[in-house]
Amino acid sequence: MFDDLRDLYQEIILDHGRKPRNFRRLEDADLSARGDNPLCGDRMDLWLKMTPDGRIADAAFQGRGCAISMASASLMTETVKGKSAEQAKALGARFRELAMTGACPDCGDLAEEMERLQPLAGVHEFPSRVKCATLAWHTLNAALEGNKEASSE
Amino acid sequence: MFDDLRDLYQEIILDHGRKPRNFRRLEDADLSARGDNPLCGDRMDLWLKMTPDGRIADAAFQGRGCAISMASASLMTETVKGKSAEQAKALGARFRELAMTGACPDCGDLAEEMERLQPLAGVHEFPSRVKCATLAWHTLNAALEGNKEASSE
Amino acid sequence: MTDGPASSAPRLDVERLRRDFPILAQTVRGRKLVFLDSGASAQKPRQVIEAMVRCMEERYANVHRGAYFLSEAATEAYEAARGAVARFLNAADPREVVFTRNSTEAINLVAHAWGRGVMRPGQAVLVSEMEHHANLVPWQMLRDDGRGIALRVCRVTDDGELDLEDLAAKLADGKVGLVAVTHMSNVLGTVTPAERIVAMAHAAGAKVLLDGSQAAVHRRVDVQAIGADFYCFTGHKLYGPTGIGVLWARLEHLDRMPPFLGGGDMIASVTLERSEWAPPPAKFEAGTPAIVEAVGLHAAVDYVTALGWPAIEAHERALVDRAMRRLSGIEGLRLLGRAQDRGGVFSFALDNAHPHDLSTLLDRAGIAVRAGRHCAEPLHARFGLEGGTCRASFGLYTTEEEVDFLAEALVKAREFFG
Amino acid sequence: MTDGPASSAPRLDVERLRRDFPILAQTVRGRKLVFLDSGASAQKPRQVIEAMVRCMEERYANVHRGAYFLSEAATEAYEAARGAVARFLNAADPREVVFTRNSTEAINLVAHAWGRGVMRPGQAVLVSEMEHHANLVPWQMLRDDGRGIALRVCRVTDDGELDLEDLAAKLADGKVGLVAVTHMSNVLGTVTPAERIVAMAHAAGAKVLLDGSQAAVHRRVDVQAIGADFYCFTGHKLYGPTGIGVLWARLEHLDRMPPFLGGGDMIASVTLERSEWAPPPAKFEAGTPAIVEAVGLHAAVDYVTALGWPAIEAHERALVDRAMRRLSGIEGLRLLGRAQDRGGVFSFALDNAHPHDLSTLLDRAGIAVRAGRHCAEPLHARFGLEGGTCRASFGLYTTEEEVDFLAEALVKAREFFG
Ligand SMILES: Cc1ncc(COP(=O)(O)O)c(C=O)c1O
Ligand SMILES: Cc1ncc(COP(=O)(O)O)c(C=O)c1O
Repeated sequence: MFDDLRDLYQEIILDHGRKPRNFRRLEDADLSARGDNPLCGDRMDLWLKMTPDGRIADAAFQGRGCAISMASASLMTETVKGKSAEQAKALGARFRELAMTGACPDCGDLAEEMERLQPLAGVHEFPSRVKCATLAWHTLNAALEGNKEASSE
Repeated sequence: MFDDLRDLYQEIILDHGRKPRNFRRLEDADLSARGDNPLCGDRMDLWLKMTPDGRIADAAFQGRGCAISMASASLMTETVKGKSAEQAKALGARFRELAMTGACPDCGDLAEEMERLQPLAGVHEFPSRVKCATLAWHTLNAALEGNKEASSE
Repeated sequence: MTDGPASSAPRLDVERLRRDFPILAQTVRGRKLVFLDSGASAQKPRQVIEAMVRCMEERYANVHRGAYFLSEAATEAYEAARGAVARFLNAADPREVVFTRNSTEAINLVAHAWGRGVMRPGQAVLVSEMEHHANLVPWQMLRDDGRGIALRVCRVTDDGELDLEDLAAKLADGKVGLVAVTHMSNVLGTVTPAERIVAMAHAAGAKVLLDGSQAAVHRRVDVQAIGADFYCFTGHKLYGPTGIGVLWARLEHLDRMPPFLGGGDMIASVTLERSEWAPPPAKFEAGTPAIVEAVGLHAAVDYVTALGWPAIEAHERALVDRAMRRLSGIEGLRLLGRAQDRGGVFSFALDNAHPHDLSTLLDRAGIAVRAGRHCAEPLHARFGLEGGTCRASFGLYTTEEEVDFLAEALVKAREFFG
Repeated sequence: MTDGPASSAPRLDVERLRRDFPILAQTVRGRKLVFLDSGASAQKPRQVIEAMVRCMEERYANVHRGAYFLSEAATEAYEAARGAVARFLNAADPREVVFTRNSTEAINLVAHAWGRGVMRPGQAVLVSEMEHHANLVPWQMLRDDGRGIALRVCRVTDDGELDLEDLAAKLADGKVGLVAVTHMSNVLGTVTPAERIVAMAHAAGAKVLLDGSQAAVHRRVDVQAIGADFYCFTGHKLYGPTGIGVLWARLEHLDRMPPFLGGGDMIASVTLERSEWAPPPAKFEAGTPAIVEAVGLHAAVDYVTALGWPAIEAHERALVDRAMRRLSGIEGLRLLGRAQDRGGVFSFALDNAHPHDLSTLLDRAGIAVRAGRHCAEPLHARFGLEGGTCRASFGLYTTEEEVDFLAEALVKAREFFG
């Protein structure tokens, strides 16, 4: 009945959805933001610890949401560690393109990272679910820019 | 071009419309009321002088409005003179029926008076104009019942 | 006459009436469409669509304004719709029917014109925990408006019914000026005891507004028998057009209320210095109304009336019984609300799937259900379901097979998420 | 390219486009329909009707709420309509477009959310003598609301133009917070100098709302070029459905304004204690919107855009010139307004016939004109015409023959009333 949904709900998504990585509070965070998707009621808090030279030393989150949003946040926290703010933002821009179109032609320079995010590409077929996948990245942007609130509205 | 409108705009209507009878203020009136048709902007003041035994000794009006409403008020003031309040109200009820349906099957007892009002019967074919014809009678009712305002809305 | 209630009860010919709804014939992502979101908005029968088309192709002009043929015809059609709605609700007078955009605007109208125009400082509005945001937010805005009007909230029992003891307690001090509660919950399916609420409220000196957005679709409503002061519903849920809703209110209330929106058609006279209001309902219908939509709503009301309430209610009871039986048996599924008196709206949560994931899955099977908090966040918080629920809601055209199909899909969905 | 402006100007093929309007083909009381009341409400082309039917037959569900196919499709269509309206007005951002029921509601929204929510005591709203009641009564209600906001009225010249000297004088003390004036008079046809008004108002520290209910039908509107703060129009006059209108406002203004109506879809989160508002435009669209009507308005905007403004404007200029010439020549006919810049709306009075009698007469000839004060009582008082006027207003489908026919009928009508 749901076989064709394995594209969207790949095992890795279900796994990250059920057991999100870096799902904890970072008490000594340098940056943080809260992300909201008012439509779904998804909500997450994101914390970042930065290195002296401006790289992301650690990223963690807590919140509630669907498998897509939890998996996306989980994969994101794994992927951005070690990146500079610029790199993380660039990655976010590419990811949003991937989530909206299913492809990312210009992703050559970030091929490896995008590879890890690829399992979420299937969401582009579900317009109302794209925001679930991008909420974490909106929240990351907000945190990096010193805003306290992000919304995927 | 407009020949078939002679039913509505009979010569007597045009005449009363142009030169309404009893078009004056009654300084020593016993009863009066103002009638309004907000949709058209028609407006009239009606004054009544009563005899000691409760008959209409004199009726007069002033106001502005279309030929139908002026003619109707003019004919009304002529027709109700000498009538008791009850008779005048009964006449008004019959007239409203005439204006709405074009006929008045139960008008036997008031045949003579209705005859004089007959020229206005054509208005029933023009739903949005019926109120022009009945405004004067609404105003008469209001005056007889001691109300100061009437509306044909 | 036949001899027993079972056999004499009229039945809906669902297969046949489904043919009136062109949209239901389609396939979605290769599957037969199973539309179970009528509670959010119902589909439209061709009778409604055709009435709107005829209005625009044959008899359209602005209303109340022209003394020419088309305008007279349009005015007649618009006012005939008002008359039909008045009969539908068994209102005493068509002038008690005010056309609005939807239920939301109807309630806001009351919150402004009655709440700000008639209620006094120190009084309170009493809502319930199971209100749709449409019947909560306008009252919060009134409370926060600095006019000294308080907001009280009646509790809901664990079964999802209005807690009448709490209602009595919150009415006891006589300060409640208006009870504003739903006549049927859009989440729990609960039908509230309208007559009792009205009796209790009136005894305590309060007026009553009933939000009939859901109820008017599922039950015959008689505002006079209920004894309500205000009643509202929304066209698009009653198989009618979008863009039109109804506020019914007793004429004496409408007479007391100042207008809400200002503009054309709601005034008796205007000078630069001041305006005089027209009598109701015109006083509350500023500007060009939703003429074509009123005509469509008339057709919708006629459609439902022609099918007949006994048949509609029997059909719904059968669906509700079926759904209760089938859904209760699914492992790991939590059903919200177990009210005695309920209509065809079911909200539920699976233990291993978020409602959004579940609704995406069901969509793939062609099943349209709604996921979220259904504009009733406080109610979801009340039941500890901040993440929301999925909701299946039934219409005239819903079949028992569709209910079965939903139940099967839910079992498979639980397996999918493992 | 041809060599002169006259021959290169695109032309409307009126005979052909009339076939898009099914209603125009009918006879009225045995005469060919001559519909000259588009200023009150325009007729709908089949493209609009079909778009609405398709929406209801193929792609209907509530918007913004469901994660299933039909709801996604409906949401996409609804938001596409917003995008189309944004392009139509050349708005900087589709989020600046708020859907309302009509112009009247759009102006009331500003009167509440800006007038009561942002303006300060001691400030004034400045309207003009030629406003439609929709742009007068909401400001009177604001003035009478006890908030200390005054109402000023800019004079109209004998030619029916905005008196810009008076405007300057009334702006001079810097107390005017908002200038709310029409972009085109529905009585005089006058097109007001929007850019100049905006420049004068902004220099005096006032924001500007333009009532484009008539203008948006007759001219290409570019809100950015005009520099306005608020702009509104109404769907049914633009060949679109009833039940839908548009408020455009700069995003920064919408951000500052509190919401107007409360309910579903306009909130970010709701608890019993408080609610947080969603960002614009959702903040101003409480409840289920006029979905089908938005889709219809999209089709209307596309229809007008496809015909092209140069052709539409040229057609209108031809009609206006013709009407000016023909109507000015009629003995005993008084034409209201002689503005330099004017659109296809003509109000007039015969010396020997009341406007209602005249319109009944014209109706018999199949000619639909409106009689009364056209929701502009103060303007009629200004010109000493408390009894009202008759108004002929033109649309895309109006022909020069129809203008001629009107002129002939007026001559005969004057004879009739002798
Ligand atoms: C100039 C003007 N403003 C406002 C309106 C009001 O439009 P609506 O009735 O659609 O709200 C109209 C038309 O009636 C108009 O001509
Ligand atoms: C109980 C209830 N009240 C109010 C509403 C609001 O209706 P609308 O969005 O048409 O205003 C709804 C539906 O959304 C509802 O179910």
